[in-house]
Amino acid sequence: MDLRYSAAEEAFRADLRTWLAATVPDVGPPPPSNDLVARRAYDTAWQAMLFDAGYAGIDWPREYGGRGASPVETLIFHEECARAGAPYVGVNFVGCLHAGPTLIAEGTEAQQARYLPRILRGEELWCQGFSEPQAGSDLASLRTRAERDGDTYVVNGSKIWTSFGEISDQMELLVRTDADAPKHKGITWLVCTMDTPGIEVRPLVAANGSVEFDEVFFDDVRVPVENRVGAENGGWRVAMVTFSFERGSAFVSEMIEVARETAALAELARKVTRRSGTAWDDAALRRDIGRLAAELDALWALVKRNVSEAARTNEPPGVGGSVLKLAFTELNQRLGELTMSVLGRAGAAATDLDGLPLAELTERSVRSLALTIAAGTSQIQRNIVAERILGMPRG
Amino acid sequence: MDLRYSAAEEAFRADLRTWLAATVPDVGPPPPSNDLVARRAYDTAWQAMLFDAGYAGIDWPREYGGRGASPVETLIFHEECARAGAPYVGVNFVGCLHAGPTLIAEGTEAQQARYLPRILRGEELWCQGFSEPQAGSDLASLRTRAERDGDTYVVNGSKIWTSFGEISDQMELLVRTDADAPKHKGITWLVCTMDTPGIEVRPLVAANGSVEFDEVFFDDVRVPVENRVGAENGGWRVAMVTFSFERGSAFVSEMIEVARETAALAELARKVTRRSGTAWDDAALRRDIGRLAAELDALWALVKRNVSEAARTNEPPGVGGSVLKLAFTELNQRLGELTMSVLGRAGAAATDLDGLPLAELTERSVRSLALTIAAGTSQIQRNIVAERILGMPRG
Amino acid sequence: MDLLPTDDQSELAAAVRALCEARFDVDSLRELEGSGFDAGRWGDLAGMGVFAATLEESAGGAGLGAAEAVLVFEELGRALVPGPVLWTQLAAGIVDGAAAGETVVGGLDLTGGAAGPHLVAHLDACDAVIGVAEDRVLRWDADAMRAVPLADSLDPLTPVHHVEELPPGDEIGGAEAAGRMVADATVLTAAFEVGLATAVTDMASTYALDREQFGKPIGAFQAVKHILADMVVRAEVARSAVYAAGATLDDPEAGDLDRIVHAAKICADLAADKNARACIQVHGGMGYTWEVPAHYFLKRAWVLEPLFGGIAEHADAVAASLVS
Amino acid sequence: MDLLPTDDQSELAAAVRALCEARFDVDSLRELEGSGFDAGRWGDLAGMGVFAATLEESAGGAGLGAAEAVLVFEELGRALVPGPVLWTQLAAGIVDGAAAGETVVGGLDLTGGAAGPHLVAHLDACDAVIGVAEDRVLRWDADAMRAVPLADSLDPLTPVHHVEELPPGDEIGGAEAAGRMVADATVLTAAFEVGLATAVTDMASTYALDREQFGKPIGAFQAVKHILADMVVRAEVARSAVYAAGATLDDPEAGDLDRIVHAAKICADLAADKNARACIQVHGGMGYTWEVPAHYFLKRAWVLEPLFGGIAEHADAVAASLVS
Repeated sequence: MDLRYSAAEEAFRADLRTWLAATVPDVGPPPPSNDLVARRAYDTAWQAMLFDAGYAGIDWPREYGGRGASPVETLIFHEECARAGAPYVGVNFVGCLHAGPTLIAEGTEAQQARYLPRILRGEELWCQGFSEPQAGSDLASLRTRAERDGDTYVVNGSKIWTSFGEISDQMELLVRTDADAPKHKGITWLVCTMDTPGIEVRPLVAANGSVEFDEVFFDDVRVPVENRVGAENGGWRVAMVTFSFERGSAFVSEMIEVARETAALAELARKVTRRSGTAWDDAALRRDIGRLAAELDALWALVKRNVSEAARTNEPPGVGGSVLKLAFTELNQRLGELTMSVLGRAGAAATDLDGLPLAELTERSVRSLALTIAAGTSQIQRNIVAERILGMPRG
Repeated sequence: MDLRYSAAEEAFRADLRTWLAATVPDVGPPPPSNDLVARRAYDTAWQAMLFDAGYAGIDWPREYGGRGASPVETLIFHEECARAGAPYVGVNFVGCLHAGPTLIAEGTEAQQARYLPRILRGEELWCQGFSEPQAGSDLASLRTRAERDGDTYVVNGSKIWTSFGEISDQMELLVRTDADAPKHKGITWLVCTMDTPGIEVRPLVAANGSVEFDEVFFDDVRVPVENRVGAENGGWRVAMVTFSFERGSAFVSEMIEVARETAALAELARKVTRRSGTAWDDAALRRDIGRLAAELDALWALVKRNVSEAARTNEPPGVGGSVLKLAFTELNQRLGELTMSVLGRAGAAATDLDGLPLAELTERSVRSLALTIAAGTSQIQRNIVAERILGMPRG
Repeated sequence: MDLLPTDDQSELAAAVRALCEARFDVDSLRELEGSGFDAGRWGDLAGMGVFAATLEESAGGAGLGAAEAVLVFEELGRALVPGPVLWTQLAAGIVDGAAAGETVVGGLDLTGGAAGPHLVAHLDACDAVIGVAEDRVLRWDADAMRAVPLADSLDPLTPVHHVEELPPGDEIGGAEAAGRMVADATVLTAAFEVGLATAVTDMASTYALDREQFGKPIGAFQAVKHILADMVVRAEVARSAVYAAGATLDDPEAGDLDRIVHAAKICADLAADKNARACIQVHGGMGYTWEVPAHYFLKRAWVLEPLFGGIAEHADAVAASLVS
Repeated sequence: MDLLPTDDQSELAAAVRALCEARFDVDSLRELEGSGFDAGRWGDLAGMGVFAATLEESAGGAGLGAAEAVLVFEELGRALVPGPVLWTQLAAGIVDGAAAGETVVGGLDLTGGAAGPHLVAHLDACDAVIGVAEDRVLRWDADAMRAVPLADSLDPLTPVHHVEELPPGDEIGGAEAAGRMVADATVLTAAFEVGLATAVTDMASTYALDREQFGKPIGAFQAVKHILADMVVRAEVARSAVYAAGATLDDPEAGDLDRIVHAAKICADLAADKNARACIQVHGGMGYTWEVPAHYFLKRAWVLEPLFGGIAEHADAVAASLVS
């Protein structure tokens, strides 16, 4: 039980820090969040820089072109990148964090050769076609169907919550190939190229005004059988491999960002004037901010425990991920609430004013609402924790 | 929509207040809470005084010996009694608030004549035999059985959470008379005299050290058939009448007590010394206490709405009672938490010290834990609100 | 003592609700994004007597009380009616033409010292602006504010202008008028929030009955059921306090006015914010889309919470009252 | 970097757990009501090396670190071990005989200014008392305290004496020793609370699987499931902070010691109180009986929360660190 990094880990960190210090200042500011084309260019350029420096696919095995970093090195990587203000994985997250690892675990050699290098170099952008309008928390009830026609699957139906669908090249797509089987048993995992005829992508505007999410409609879309990953009707298991891939480093970048935002909120509170002094003179508000910062420190320790577990077992931390997600997403929403409390009446403006970054702060508070919903609602996460850690019956 | 009382209501209040002012000072302090015999004597003496002054059975119909007060007068009655520091209904609560009203609604004339006057005069004490070790939230799954043998029922089984069972004369008892019927359909409501042979009462010590609750064991206890209230196997409906009797005035005495305790906590906080000054100098704690007091004012308004509804319809306020119970019991627990926060390290003592009433305050904090459990847990209350107000499926 | 609406009051509320359902349904709210104001609908509100409700009959008003105004604002909140409705109602009898809705009056909350940027909502639609502090009421012509329109507002239905330096303004009321206006404004804001909290409870409840997952409506799951039950509790508690505050404004001797005003705003702030958040959560992913209007309600709740003091300020005031 | 116990550390924790299960099972706790101390069991703890754990080997201790002490105290908390264990452990190497458990040492938390009544727990069992403030460590003979035993204590396993006027005492340590002792005491208290929070989670979870209502185990109901899940989250978050605090005490350069100590106490205070409350709620009526030991855990949590600063004091300190 110790927090000291090994000499090798410290060397890894030092090299990375040197490279980041030399590289990040030239990257420039990120484009506006709703300019998806510019975002793709920006994030892809960063991905290519990572690739050239040997940091792409940080925790992918070396034989698949990755860095092969240990869980601890992966933690260090995310930590240092976030501290240096480097671009986040951004639009490449599905390829780097979901589709790529799935192909490594379940793809054929041909599929791996076809897709993995382009993900690593940022050449191809991936999106995810899992959720459907009627299949959210109950993902396995998905209805988008694929019928075999010779050496292709013919896909009909629709998907929702596809991030960056408009600018993606490939989609990891779950379809129903056996309507008569029990719902988890008739699902197949396909790679679907987004320029295939019959695909229509419609952006969904989110509550914060962003257009990152799409609905995707499939009308007789023909996907070659060779694009299937895993067995026909074996897609549920393949999808679950994807979900459990991260070995403890999930949320690391976000946590460092939240720590920075919390410190910034304290500084902001000293600038927001109130009747007598500033918002920071409100002892109760100050205490709430202090407590949030402390709980964030505790979650950072939980990340280190999860990473330590992954390092020992070389397995994902299991439901430790659900525990972290529950705690961190709610903390992140509380930060949004505290932000609005600090702003007071100024929060009605979403345009910067009097030195207050109101556009960013109000958008942040709205954005935090999605966190307890996306990737498994807090209600679903609590079921998982109670059932898988404590063994409560599913019923 | 107005808060002003009518002239008649004000006259009722003035008379009552005059009587309370003349009467309460002579009542003397209540006995120690674990001296049940003394408590019975004390509460019974008060009940007899109410009876002599015409206030017993405040909202019972006049034809059954009650005062026949309106819902608003009943509210005034509870309010004035609490403000005057009069004894609470205490050990007589089952008779006055549950068994009596049930007999009025469902008893025969002979039963009414036998039991009601003695309840009103405080001559007979009632207890409740509803819950069982295996039938708590799921009350209808009760197993204590009664078999017909000529003109008696022979009762076997056990009950739990019987308040004041040790000192009671009569019990309102739910038994299963048809084991084959669906669970709500085989239940019968009996009056069981507590000195019947075969009854054993064992006190249960509560977490606050009190001994008000008992387990009651029945071994071939013979209850005359004439003691049945309502039809055989019709007891569930009879029991539900009892549960819905209060016409909006539930919790009134407790709320006035909590308001007094909240104000006292603020004063206490000014006496508890901290590093620099007193606990009241802690702005966050102060705000929490202020907010609790405000929420209590809002709940007082909810009581008035519930009473107004009862006055218009002459019906109980339905699920308004569940809404109030949910909000008030949680508020009451929060007061317990705030009390411990104000006390700080002094809270480890349960003996008065340095002018701090630690025995009472720490006991109060422990006692508040029962509130979200007794008479329907908060979980059950939330089901009721969602199902009966919003129409959610029982699921 | 009767804390339920009378038949007349219920009829008034029903009439306002009918108007809102006809003229401020969700799709028409979408049309008002970025402006929040439509002259035709404003005229409908005026025609219903919303602005003149509490003005004395001798001055051309309906002579109704705060109890009625509370019910009207609860309905306006339920429909999330945008525009400077509150300020114009407060200005009736003070600013010419406000009662009839001919003069559109915006406002500035100057209570609590009002440090920080001065923001005026809907200024483009306004003819006049009033400002209220604890001790006085001020008035400006709208074009005298020299305000800068902001590109974006938190609530898409509540555009704001920034007044960099507040011009002097005419003092049109002293401490007494200001005190009453602040109390009215606080309670009517709370009433609006109660309507909002109720609307999102209804919206979430309807969705929970309709949306199926795992083979049954999500409202059959206790996790959802309990979220909904807590929404009901918050809305009903706040409604009770707001009704009592309305009745006490009309009859201050019937209760402790300051305390019940604090209680009303605290509970309504809480209900509006928490219920709108819960509504989004119950809707799952759809709740986070622009298309489902839950976010409008939450954003409005956030705009209203700090007005005339939020939970913190009112709780502090109650705390002070406990030991005085 | 490895924030899990090593094999040696796990073995140590398992040995302490085995001792606790054998000697401090729930029924034996009942026997200790009102005193909380039993010389035989105290000897067992001493025999296990609990008090000498972190004392240097040269001084006759086991030379273990805070990381190990944290695991030991987590196990003691899980079993709700009563008695002045913490103070005697802190006194090892400072008060003769403490490390061997031969001198039983009680204590006084004098941090935070320590206004209000001075209470010493288990004084009847103690030979000596130490007191720690931010800047010094004091020592008294137990019988020099001139303390009054109180008839009742909140926690039936933690009897208290009241010291009306604190006698002068010997200064046995300055600011440096005091600072380290306060940090140790804070983290070990938090570790004890984590054990406590975990024990009640296990207790509630066992009951939820066993107790049936409406034809199934209550743990099948989402309302119960989600209470339990939140208990797991609070316990795991607190445990993580406490492990990190232990590791940082052993290697202060590996992190921000002050910050992680604050985090550990805040999260452990929260987990102990909320989880013990939740345990009672999950047990329903039985949870409120004396017979079911849930209340012992909650009462101990309430006794521990204010020691060495509670949530409020630590959160205030973190807030101050954000802007310094």
